[in-house]
Amino acid sequence: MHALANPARFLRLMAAIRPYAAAVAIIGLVVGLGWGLLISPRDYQQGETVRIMYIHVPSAWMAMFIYAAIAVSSAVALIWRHPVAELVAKASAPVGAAFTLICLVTGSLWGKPMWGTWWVWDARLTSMLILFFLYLGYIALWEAFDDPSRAGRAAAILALVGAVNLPIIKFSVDWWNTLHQPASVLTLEGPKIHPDILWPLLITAVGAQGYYVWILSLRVRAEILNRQARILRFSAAADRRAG
Amino acid sequence: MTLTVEKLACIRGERQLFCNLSFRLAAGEALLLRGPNGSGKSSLLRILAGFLKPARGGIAWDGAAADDDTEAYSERLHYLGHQDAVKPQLSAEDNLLFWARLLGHDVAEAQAKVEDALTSCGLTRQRRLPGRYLSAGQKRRLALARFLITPASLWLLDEPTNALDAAAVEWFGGVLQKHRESGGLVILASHVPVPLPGARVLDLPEGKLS
Amino acid sequence: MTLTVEKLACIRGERQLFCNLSFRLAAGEALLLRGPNGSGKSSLLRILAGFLKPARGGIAWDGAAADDDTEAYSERLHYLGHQDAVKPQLSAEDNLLFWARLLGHDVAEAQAKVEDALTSCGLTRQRRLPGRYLSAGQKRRLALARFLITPASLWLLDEPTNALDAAAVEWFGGVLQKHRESGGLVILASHVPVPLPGARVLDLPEGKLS
Amino acid sequence: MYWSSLGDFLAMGGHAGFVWPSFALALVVLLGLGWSSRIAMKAAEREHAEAKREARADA
Amino acid sequence: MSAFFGIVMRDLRLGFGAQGAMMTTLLFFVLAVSLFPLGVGPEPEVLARIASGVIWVAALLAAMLSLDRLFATDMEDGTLDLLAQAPLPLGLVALAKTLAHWLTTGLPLAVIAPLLAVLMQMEGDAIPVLLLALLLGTPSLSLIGAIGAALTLGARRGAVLVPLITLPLVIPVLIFGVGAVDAAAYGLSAQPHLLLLGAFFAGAAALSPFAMAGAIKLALE
Amino acid sequence: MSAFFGIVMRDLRLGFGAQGAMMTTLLFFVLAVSLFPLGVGPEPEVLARIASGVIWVAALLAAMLSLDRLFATDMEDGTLDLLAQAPLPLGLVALAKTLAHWLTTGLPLAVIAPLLAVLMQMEGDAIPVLLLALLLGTPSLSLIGAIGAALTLGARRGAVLVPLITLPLVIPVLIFGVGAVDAAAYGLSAQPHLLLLGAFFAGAAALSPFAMAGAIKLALE
Ligand code: HEM
Ligand SMILES: Nc1ncnc2c1ncn2[C@@H]1O[C@H](COP(=O)(O)OP(=O)(O)OP(=O)(O)O)[C@@H](O)[C@H]1O
Ligand SMILES: Nc1ncnc2c1ncn2[C@@H]1O[C@H](COP(=O)(O)OP(=O)(O)OP(=O)(O)O)[C@@H](O)[C@H]1O
Ligand SMILES: [Mg+2]
Ligand SMILES: [Mg+2]
Repeated sequence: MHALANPARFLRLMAAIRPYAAAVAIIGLVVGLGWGLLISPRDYQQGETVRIMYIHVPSAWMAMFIYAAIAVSSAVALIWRHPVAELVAKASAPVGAAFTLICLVTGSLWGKPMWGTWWVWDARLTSMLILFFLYLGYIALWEAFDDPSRAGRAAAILALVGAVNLPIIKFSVDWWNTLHQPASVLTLEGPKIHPDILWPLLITAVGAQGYYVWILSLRVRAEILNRQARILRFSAAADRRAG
Repeated sequence: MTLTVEKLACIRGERQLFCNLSFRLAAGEALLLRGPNGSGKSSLLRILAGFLKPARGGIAWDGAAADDDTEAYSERLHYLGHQDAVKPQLSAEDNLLFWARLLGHDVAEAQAKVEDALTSCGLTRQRRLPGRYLSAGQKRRLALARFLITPASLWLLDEPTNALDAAAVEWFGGVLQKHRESGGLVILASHVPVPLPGARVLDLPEGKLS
Repeated sequence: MTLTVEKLACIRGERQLFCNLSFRLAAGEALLLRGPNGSGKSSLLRILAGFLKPARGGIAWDGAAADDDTEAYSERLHYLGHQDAVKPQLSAEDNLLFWARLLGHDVAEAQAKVEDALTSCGLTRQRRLPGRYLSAGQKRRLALARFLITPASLWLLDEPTNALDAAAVEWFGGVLQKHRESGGLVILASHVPVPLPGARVLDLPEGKLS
Repeated sequence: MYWSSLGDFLAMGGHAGFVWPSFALALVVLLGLGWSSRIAMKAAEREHAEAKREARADA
Repeated sequence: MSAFFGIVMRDLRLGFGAQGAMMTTLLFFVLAVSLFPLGVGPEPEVLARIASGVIWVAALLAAMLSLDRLFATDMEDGTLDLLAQAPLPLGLVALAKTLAHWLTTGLPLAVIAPLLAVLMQMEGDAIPVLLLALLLGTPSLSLIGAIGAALTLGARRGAVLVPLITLPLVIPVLIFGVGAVDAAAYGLSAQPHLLLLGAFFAGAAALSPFAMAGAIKLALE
Repeated sequence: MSAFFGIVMRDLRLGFGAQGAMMTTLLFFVLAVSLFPLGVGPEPEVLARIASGVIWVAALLAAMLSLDRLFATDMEDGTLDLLAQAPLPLGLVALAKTLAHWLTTGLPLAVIAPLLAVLMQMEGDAIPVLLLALLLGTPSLSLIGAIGAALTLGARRGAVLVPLITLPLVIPVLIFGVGAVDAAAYGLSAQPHLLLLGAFFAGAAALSPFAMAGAIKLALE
């Protein structure tokens, strides 16, 4: 933990991980999606539209996973006053928002042929929309302050309070009747779907995780460098004035 | 009753205002903060009041670190910043009454204390006037009158005489004198002469004590 | 360029603050308003600035009553009240730029004027700092820097040196001096000594001129 | 291989209008985010270097 | 305790006195709800069908109207500094202000809602449930909204930043609140929904003092 | 003119802060609209019936949320004193601030409304009319709300009167606005409603500079 608290060491770690993350992302996404598009069978009910699933479902998982990651690093930032954790949370938010957007739009594109409508206001869909708003609110709060250390802690409090929403999304399908189908992969009893569909799905999901780590390493580096540049600028102003 | 400040450093907006600031203040003593605009006087007062975390160093009261029991520490002090904290909608009297009640006095006690404080600061005629109609100096008097309601050992004052007229400055000098005679401590920042005889002077940003 | 004030009276909250106030100020002259808190200095300045209607009496500029053409009258003056009018979200530079544009300068001109004003008031280092991070004195300097952007004949200043440090007060004295040398008028209220040599003094609430 | 011809593949059983936009959108969003993150990092590196240079010039 | 109620009383006076916050909120609420019979047309079945949802959404939005200045004025004039120094823990200070907010918005709103429900042709049996649900639900709105208000102190605020960050968090209140009323209208038991509302309130009340105190301390730095 | 646009630009920057604050208004609007399906339930027919009302209420709300501080911050920090001294007539100063307000709330809101209308299953024919009606109606909301905001500044004791005066004044906008959209949805001509909206806007634009200037002068005494 303390090794990571040092921004320089964290930067080195990120730089070391980056090529591997990129490799996992590219291989995972290409193989997973290729398999899904080219090899896996159609669904007897849904026809070829089932291939949307290979994008839709991993992005839904990533959307929720990244929000959880933000909540955890926010907690770390608040409890241990850990500057890097705060920046990890900040850098994750756009990635999470992007995956949420992909999930919403692909779901919508899937809904038209399956349910005959682009959008219904059911619990699962709406709670995903709310997650999207949570991401945007979180990003907006970061942007609303001039002082990054203030912004960081305010946003961390918001992320923790907002984490309450995650279980609501996850279990919305069980609590309210809905058009959307209930979980069949991430269940307590284990996966309930055919391996020909399951495998490409899982490989894509791993690729998406790699993508997340890859982008995270880029964005965190940008955040840390910006923060350090700010410090340099301000202390330079102070020195000149004192001198 | 001693306040010990050790090796204090302050960073604002990621730049260091002062560092290695140390001093000790005993009962009845006063410290006058001086320094050019932006040298960190207000920031130091806010650190001492517990609003701002110092970048390094610590504050202790009678040897006990302020961080250990922030509530007990903050109950020991009165703070007045650049703003008067006078609510424009409430009358002068109601403004003070609110603070008296907040500081834990019951109704009758609060009434009496406020009465005394208003008389002392010379606002008896304006007692029913809403805060928004008070002149700048009258608002400042009201803000200072708050200090008279409950005793506190440490007074932190940021340019308290701004907008006060000569008579009010004299009154305020008497108030400070009385506070120090009863063993209170005063830390005060100002650009203009203040009635604080025998005060030690701290020059910011160097932190030179004299 | 003469300002004539005749038999002015001010009533606030149904109480008469002063009455029968008359004076004449010629080019290059300065008037210092003095008086205890609540005696009506700020109110007089607000009357002169045209915000407040006097209960009786009138103001004339070069013999023409101010009421006749309030726009022409108000274009002739700069006013600074107890508040600094510094927007916390805008940087020091953008704060000044806004006023420069509002006063009718085009972009390039405004840039140049603001540059000069910032240098003069000593805030070049803080030019990119948002207003909320400026110290009390830095805000005040910024408020005064506004006066340097466009010339105006009559300057109305309400306790301008509050929160200014010694260096800034000296700078401000120079600014006032230059303004008066170029034929400007100054009316200034203050409780503390201000660098305004040869100013006439008006004591409120009696209205005694000396 | 599941598909019998390229045309078959592109037609997606008559659902091309839904399947392909989904993949295209995902591609655009993911590539766009990666690209903008890269730009942000480069900009930060430049900014940092410049601040460092200025600080050294001052000292 | 006297300090706590001192703050509540002061805020009530400030709220009633100059800003007329209570009047604005109530008027907005009534206006928003009564717009629907105008827009949707007078058919009783349609109105009855949407009544609970409309009333709840209007309540949610009305509560947000007054929230964003909850701590800001006190911060700008220096009062918050002194409140933070008071013998009362900062979380309780914030709670007192939140209570005053609820008394000026949530409570009057809940009290007037039955009248609007009649206007909207709501089932007679459902009306007491609506009142109960609003009394249980609106405090949660005030509490969560107050967290948002505290978090945005000192922010460059787009005026709607507070609702933006808090509305997603109060949606469970909306869902359980509507659920309770609709259950009663269909002759089912509203109890489970009301219990959930109560649980949400309890959670919000337990959590928000810490969140608010943390956020305010940040803003005073 | 440059002074006028200087004020507009400054207020836009104060409102936007960082790039994101117009986004904030939009998101709030979207969020407010999506609350209704959550409360009312997902049936498309019901949603289509209430869509126009919902969108108009949300628009009114987005305008109101930001309006009450339109002049208050400038007054509290002394800026309004100086604006009143500027070479620009005070009515135009106030108009510039109102224009900035509309550009940050009314305009983006009108632009995004068609998307929401689709989500709310609104009749396709009605959607262009909705856009037009919002473009005509939201400026009136900003103008009338700004008069209210200016009056609140000067109001001494009876400040409760202010919302009482302004809210009823904007009701016609809501009624004609909803009326226009509903007419189009039922295949009738929306023109009379749109003309009324336009007339209302013209009246408000002609009247409000004087009202605002008067109210602000009062407040500066
Ligand atoms: C905009 C509309 C939609 C949204 C926001 C959405 C959202 C989600 C979310 C959040 C999950 C993750 C569930 C979990 O792991 O617990 C998910 C999974 C899934 N969605 Fe959607 N969805 C949408 C439309 C659709 C449509 C139209 C279909 C197909 C008819 C569909 C089929 C699936 C499937 C098969 C899963 C995987 C469930 C599992 O096996 O765990 N979704 N969706
Ligand atoms: N609207 C009002 N109603 C009633 N009384 C008012 C009103 N406005 C101001 N006053 C009173 O008018 C008097 C003059 O105020 P003014 O601000 O002019 O005094 P001042 O000389 O500037 O004082 P200071 O030195 O404290 O700045 C004060 O006693 C104040 O209480
Ligand atoms: N959040 C912040 N970010 C960056 N700089 C800040 C911040 N807050 C304050 N400062 C800077 O800190 C410095 C110290 O401010 P402070 O108010 O302590 O000065 P001061 O000595 O009280 O000055 P004055 O005599 O003008 O009141 C100022 O230069 C100010 O610009
Ligand atoms: Mg200071
Ligand atoms: Mg005065």
